Amino acid sequence: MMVVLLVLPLLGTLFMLLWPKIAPLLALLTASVCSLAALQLLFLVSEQGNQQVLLAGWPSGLAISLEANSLSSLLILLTALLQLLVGLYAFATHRRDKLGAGFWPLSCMLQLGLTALWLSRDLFNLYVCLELLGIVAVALVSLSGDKAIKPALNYLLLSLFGSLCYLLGVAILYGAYGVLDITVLAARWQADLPSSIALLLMTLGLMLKAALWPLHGWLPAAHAAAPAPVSALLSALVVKGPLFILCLLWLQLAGATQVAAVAPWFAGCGLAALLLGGVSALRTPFAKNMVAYSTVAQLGYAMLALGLLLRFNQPLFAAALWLFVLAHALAKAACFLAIGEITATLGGKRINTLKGASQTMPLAMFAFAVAGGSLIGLPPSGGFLAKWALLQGLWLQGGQLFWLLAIVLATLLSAAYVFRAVVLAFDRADPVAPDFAPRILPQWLALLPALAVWAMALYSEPLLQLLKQEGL
Amino acid sequence: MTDLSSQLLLYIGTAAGLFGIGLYGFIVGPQTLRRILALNIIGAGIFMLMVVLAYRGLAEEAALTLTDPVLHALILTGLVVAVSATAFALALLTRLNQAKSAQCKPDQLRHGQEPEQ
Amino acid sequence: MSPFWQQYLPLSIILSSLLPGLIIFTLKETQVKLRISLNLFGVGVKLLLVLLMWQAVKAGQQFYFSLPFLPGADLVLQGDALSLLFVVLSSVLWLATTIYAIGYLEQSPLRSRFFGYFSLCVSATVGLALAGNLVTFLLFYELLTLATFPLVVHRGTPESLAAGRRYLAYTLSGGVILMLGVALLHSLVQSPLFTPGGYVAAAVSGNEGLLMLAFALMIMVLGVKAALLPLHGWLPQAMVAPAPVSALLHAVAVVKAGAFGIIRLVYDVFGVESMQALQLAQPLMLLAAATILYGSWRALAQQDIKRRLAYSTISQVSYITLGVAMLGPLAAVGGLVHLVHQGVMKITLFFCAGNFAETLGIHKIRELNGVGRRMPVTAMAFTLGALGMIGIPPTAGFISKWYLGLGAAEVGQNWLILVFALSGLLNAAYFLPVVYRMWFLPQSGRWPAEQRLSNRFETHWMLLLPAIFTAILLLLMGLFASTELSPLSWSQLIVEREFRHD
Amino acid sequence: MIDLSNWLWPGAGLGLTDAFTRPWWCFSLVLWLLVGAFSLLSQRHDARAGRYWLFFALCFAGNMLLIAALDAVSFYLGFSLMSLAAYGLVIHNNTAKARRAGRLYLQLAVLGEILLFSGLLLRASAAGGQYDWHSWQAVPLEPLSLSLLLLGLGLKAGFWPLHWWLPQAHPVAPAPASALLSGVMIKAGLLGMLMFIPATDTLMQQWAPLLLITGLISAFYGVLAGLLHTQPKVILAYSSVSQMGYLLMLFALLSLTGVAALPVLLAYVVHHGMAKASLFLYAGMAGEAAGRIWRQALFWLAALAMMALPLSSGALVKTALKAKLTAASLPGWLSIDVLSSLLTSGAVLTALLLLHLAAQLRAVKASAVTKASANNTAGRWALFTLLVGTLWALPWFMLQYWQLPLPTLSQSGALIAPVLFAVLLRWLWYKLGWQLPQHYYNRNAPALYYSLKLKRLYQPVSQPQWHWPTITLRPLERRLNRALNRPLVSTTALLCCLLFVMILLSGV
Repeated sequence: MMVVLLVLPLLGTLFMLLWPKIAPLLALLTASVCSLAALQLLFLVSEQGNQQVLLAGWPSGLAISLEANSLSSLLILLTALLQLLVGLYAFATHRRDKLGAGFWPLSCMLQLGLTALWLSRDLFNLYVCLELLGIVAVALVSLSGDKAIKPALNYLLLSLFGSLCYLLGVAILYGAYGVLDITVLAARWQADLPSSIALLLMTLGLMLKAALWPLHGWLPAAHAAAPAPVSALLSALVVKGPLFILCLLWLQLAGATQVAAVAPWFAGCGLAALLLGGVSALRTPFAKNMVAYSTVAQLGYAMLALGLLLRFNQPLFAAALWLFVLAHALAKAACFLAIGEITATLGGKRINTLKGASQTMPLAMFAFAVAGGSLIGLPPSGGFLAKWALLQGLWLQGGQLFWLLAIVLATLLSAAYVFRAVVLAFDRADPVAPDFAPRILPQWLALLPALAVWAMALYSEPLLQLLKQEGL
Repeated sequence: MTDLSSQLLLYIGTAAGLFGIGLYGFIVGPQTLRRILALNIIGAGIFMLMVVLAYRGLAEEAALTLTDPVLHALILTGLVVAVSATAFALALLTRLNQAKSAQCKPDQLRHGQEPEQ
Repeated sequence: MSPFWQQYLPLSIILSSLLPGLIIFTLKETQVKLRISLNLFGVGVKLLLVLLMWQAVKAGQQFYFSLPFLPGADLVLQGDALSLLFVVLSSVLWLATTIYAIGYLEQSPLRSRFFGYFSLCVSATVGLALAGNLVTFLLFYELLTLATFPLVVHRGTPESLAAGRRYLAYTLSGGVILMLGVALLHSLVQSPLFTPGGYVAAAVSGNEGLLMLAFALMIMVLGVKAALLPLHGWLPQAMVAPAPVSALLHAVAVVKAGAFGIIRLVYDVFGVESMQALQLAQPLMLLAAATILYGSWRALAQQDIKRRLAYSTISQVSYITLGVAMLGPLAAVGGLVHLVHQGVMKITLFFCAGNFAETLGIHKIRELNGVGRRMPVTAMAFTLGALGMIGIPPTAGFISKWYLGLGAAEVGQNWLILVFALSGLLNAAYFLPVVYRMWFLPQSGRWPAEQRLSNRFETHWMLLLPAIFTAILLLLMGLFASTELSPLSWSQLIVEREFRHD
Repeated sequence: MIDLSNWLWPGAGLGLTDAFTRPWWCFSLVLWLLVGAFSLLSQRHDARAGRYWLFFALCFAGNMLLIAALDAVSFYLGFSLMSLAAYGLVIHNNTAKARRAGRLYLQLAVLGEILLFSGLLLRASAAGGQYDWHSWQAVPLEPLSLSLLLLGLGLKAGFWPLHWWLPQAHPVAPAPASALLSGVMIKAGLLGMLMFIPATDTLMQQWAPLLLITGLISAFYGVLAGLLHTQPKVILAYSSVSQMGYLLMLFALLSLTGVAALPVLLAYVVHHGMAKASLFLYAGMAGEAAGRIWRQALFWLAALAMMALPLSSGALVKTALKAKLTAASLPGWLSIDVLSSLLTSGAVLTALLLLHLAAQLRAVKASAVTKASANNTAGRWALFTLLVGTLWALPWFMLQYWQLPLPTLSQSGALIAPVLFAVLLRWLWYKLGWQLPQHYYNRNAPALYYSLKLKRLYQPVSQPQWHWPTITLRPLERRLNRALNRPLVSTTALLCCLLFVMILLSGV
């Protein structure tokens, strides 16, 4: 199953390159088949426990090993579904938005990279996946034409730099332990200086790639410059990849002293991301930048949850972390698609373009608002679940009033930037007239993930259980 | 960690030096091309380190003469990745310059004085 | 009644307004008849279901419906006597407001959206009423915020947008803090069903500080919606919304949701004993008393009719809080019955204010001179509402004030009677001059913007009818307070059940 | 008795089960009907007749309800209905003066109601949730509830020092309305006291002497203030203040004599109601009485009854009052002798006030203009005659039903003497041309001034309000943005290195 999931996008890409005419069809087909496969994998994992595959029959240690637990199968499913959705959106709008033909194979490659990343448990494989992901992402960003090159280039440089940092860390670790498989490495782990340095280097590289505060500078420009479907993919999925590796490293490898030393840093960075990202999102005059800054802010939650998890070792925080990831992926996809659709139709990049959007494009605006609700953490959305888990954890830990207040403040900030847009949309005095008749299908496609993230809440209990015991 | 021979130490030092130079170049910039090159230097440093470690990696279990094939494989993969990334970066840079020249700023181009971001 | 019915009745009560609301969203502006009939159909079904439930609850049955949600806190809808009080209030007033809104918004744009959100708003209110535990309550609380926001900014003018921003700033901050509080309480005692007598009693010893913190957090939030003193700022500004919205906001949906939440929190979460043990009632009482006086005082200087009514709401809703905070059965009766009475009275006043604005273009109090001759029925309804607010018999307001006063004397807080007296004076001071203007002063000049909405009546019959209906209702509730149908008897039933647990 | 507690508000009940509510009800009904009939004629040409009748009917209903009320809430309902509707009667003429007076009236009425409400609440609570006022009789009073009740009801009853609205409101209302206000409605305050303040209560017995003194002061104050006015209806209003003072004394005596004074009180109420109503009606028609001896004679009949001429109802009640006073168990510091001599001088003053009134009424004639038809006029005078006739038939009822003592000859002499003395005084005054300086007369009551002040207080144009301070962070933000945003790659990479060093140093 896992192999299928990897091979299918690869084949898809190949065929797309061969027959560019039917590329969209192939992309959709690949994504839908992958979705089904991912679903099956999820069932398989939930029934039979973790699955492991060693590629090409090599023994463990040499072979590229793939391992699927319930979290990674969930993430794979999410990836595939979002690919499908975004593919549909791109298909619906590709004529209008002049999306280059390169989008289809690249998005397929993206899926490949992500799926491989969720499945890998080997430091170097992860490096390759990361690098693949980074390059594909940059290529996708550069699709939207000349104005995107500069941000794309910045993204690429920093991404490469991050990869190299990571690679250096891998090299040092390998030098010290001679193994790359994380589980084996964890068993031999000694919390000495070289491993600390290596860990730190990898961490920083990953933080750079995941745009975690304060290394987030490239993200807003890049995500804002990309075409709407690309931004959706980038924000929803790509930044989660490095985050996933980061969690792997710190939850499985790091020793107690290392964890204790780094936890406050993570939590602090998360908090700063939440607050400063929120403020930036609130103040930026451009619509897509707002959503991009919101990504920076929301990643802060994950970071905060990770920091708290490392600090207190409370399974609720693990659940919160992954719930944030899942909910944010869905919500952000919806946000970007909705905002992209609105700005395309109403013709403008500024947030003021949204004026009167509640009349001209009610569905898209509704999608944005609903997704925004999840970003804020309004019940009964996925964001609420995550926040609930976080709050529960903090209250159960006791005496964490500072963090609680900070979370409240961050939530308020997110509410402020979401509703800044929503309130503008209700402006009836001075609405922006659409350039052409709004189309319904893309708006519905934007609404789907938003509804999905609210529906997540109804499956909260199994989700929470699953993610709590997972904790990587 | 067993004792390190001075030779290995020299290699590691060189690798670190390369890394440092690359890092310095990357940070200071300001031209993109210089940054791309700096990244390549960093990469070279890391690969060098890996080559050295391939000798050292199995130091505890086997003789120094045996090298670790896994690391070599890794280096190869890394090189491929690095090369393709560099190529891609250069391609992007070219496109950027084309876009800029289309916007008729030939003077700046000639001197390579592109302001950051 | 089969158990199946019992299980799904609460859900279907919510759905009876939610589904029409969702369908209405998709309708075109021109499909007026379909929209109206859908709306009225929803209202009718809801009233019918509520009636069914009312009879069953009176007979002592319990309704329970749950969906799995958070661990330890399912989504629970529960129909007990207290929730039914609020459900009946909101359904009946929804009927009135729907008719009013149809008349009010005739010929205005974006009606489908308006009625869609309107129905959502009522669904959220009813959901709030039926919520069986704190988490469910939190959920509907937030939904209510979201559903009312588009109504507040419906006009889409800069003022209404500013009001909407302010409203959101208050209520969303509140929502977040409520979440914090609920999470805290959940971490201490989980979130079981609301039970008469509360469920925190077992956890009181050892957790005093945290429980007090939880209470303070939640009261702070509910206080935003119930417009308790430092948190009332959004309410006067939110009156820029169309009249039916203000009516709904002030009488049923938002403000009452806060008050209802306070009732739930005090009686069914903390319970009287824990409240006493933690000494939480006294500060709440002081706060409510201060709000009563402050709201009335501020109302004096307002020259805009709806603004004055808004400040009056601030004052009046705190009667409910005060009644609850006194922790005595009689005071509880007063508070509960005021929940209904204030709703009916305030909605009457807002209907009338809307009528004046819509028919004659009157927004300021000084423009009301002699309006009693031009629109006698509306002016009469307004007068009745105003008298009720002052607490003059035989209107409904008197009954609630009487019970509140008795309650105050019962728990030995005689100074509260002074508060009531003072507030009564202030109420008279800001309502009677209005009444005086309407009836005793001659018309001065032309009306600001007169429209002939009807040939036979003083204004459109759809605007007139709800006002008459609620005005009569408030008289009947005051006059026939002892009958079985009256809110008073129902409140006594609730209090009996709430205070009987021990 | 009608039990409505399952229908209307809790505890609701109506009925005339008491020794004093029944005659009270009958007397009020008679007076209302008579005056109602009178106003049918007098308001015939009124442009605002509809309004008049609306408020008239509401007042009527309220008054009857409050008398028949068996529970506090019903009483309060009737009381507030009557009080508020009477506002419509007060400002009926719609002049600026009427509106001013109406404002004062309404302010005090609302205040009174709220006080009464609080008092009733406390009583109801003390009685353990019983609203039936009969069951309150055994519940001991507290100082707070007693003073609330006294103030709330006293504001309606209008004795000194709670009399402010009377001299303002009575003159401006139409004559029949003033007649009812003074004749019946202000008695509602007294009725409330009878109902809700048990006479035998210990606290009340302690306070009774104080009330007695208050009543006495009120009796004197009313007359003296009335003498300083020249408008007939103002004089009558002050006379009411004075007479309410006597009634208050009687109420106090009720406690001091152990309810033995109740018949006297009732008789006094009826007597004063009839007499004052007649005088007010006459004051409204004074212009038409010019030159008609019998019309003036009717006035004198009513006035003489007020002056307590022997054989009149006034004589009966005054005598009985004095008798009760002597029989009362007064505290040591109240000397009976002083009191009875004060009563006598009070009688002189009352007579003097009525003579003053007569003189002022004579002055009205010239200015009065009447437009009514002959039939109307005749009808009104017939009704007036009937009223005065009833007034003079009262002594028989009093003797019959309440067994008031018939004044002895010496008592009759004691009754006539003050009247004669007053006539003499008045005549001397008139002859000698004593006159106070002009500005002593018809002074504006300070009450109106305070009423205006109060209005300004509760209808402010603006209020102090606290605003959030506005902070502009925009320049700071701009500077920050400029500093942070470029150059991106260098900054990020540098931050990366910095973070590395810092985390490493923090002890990983």
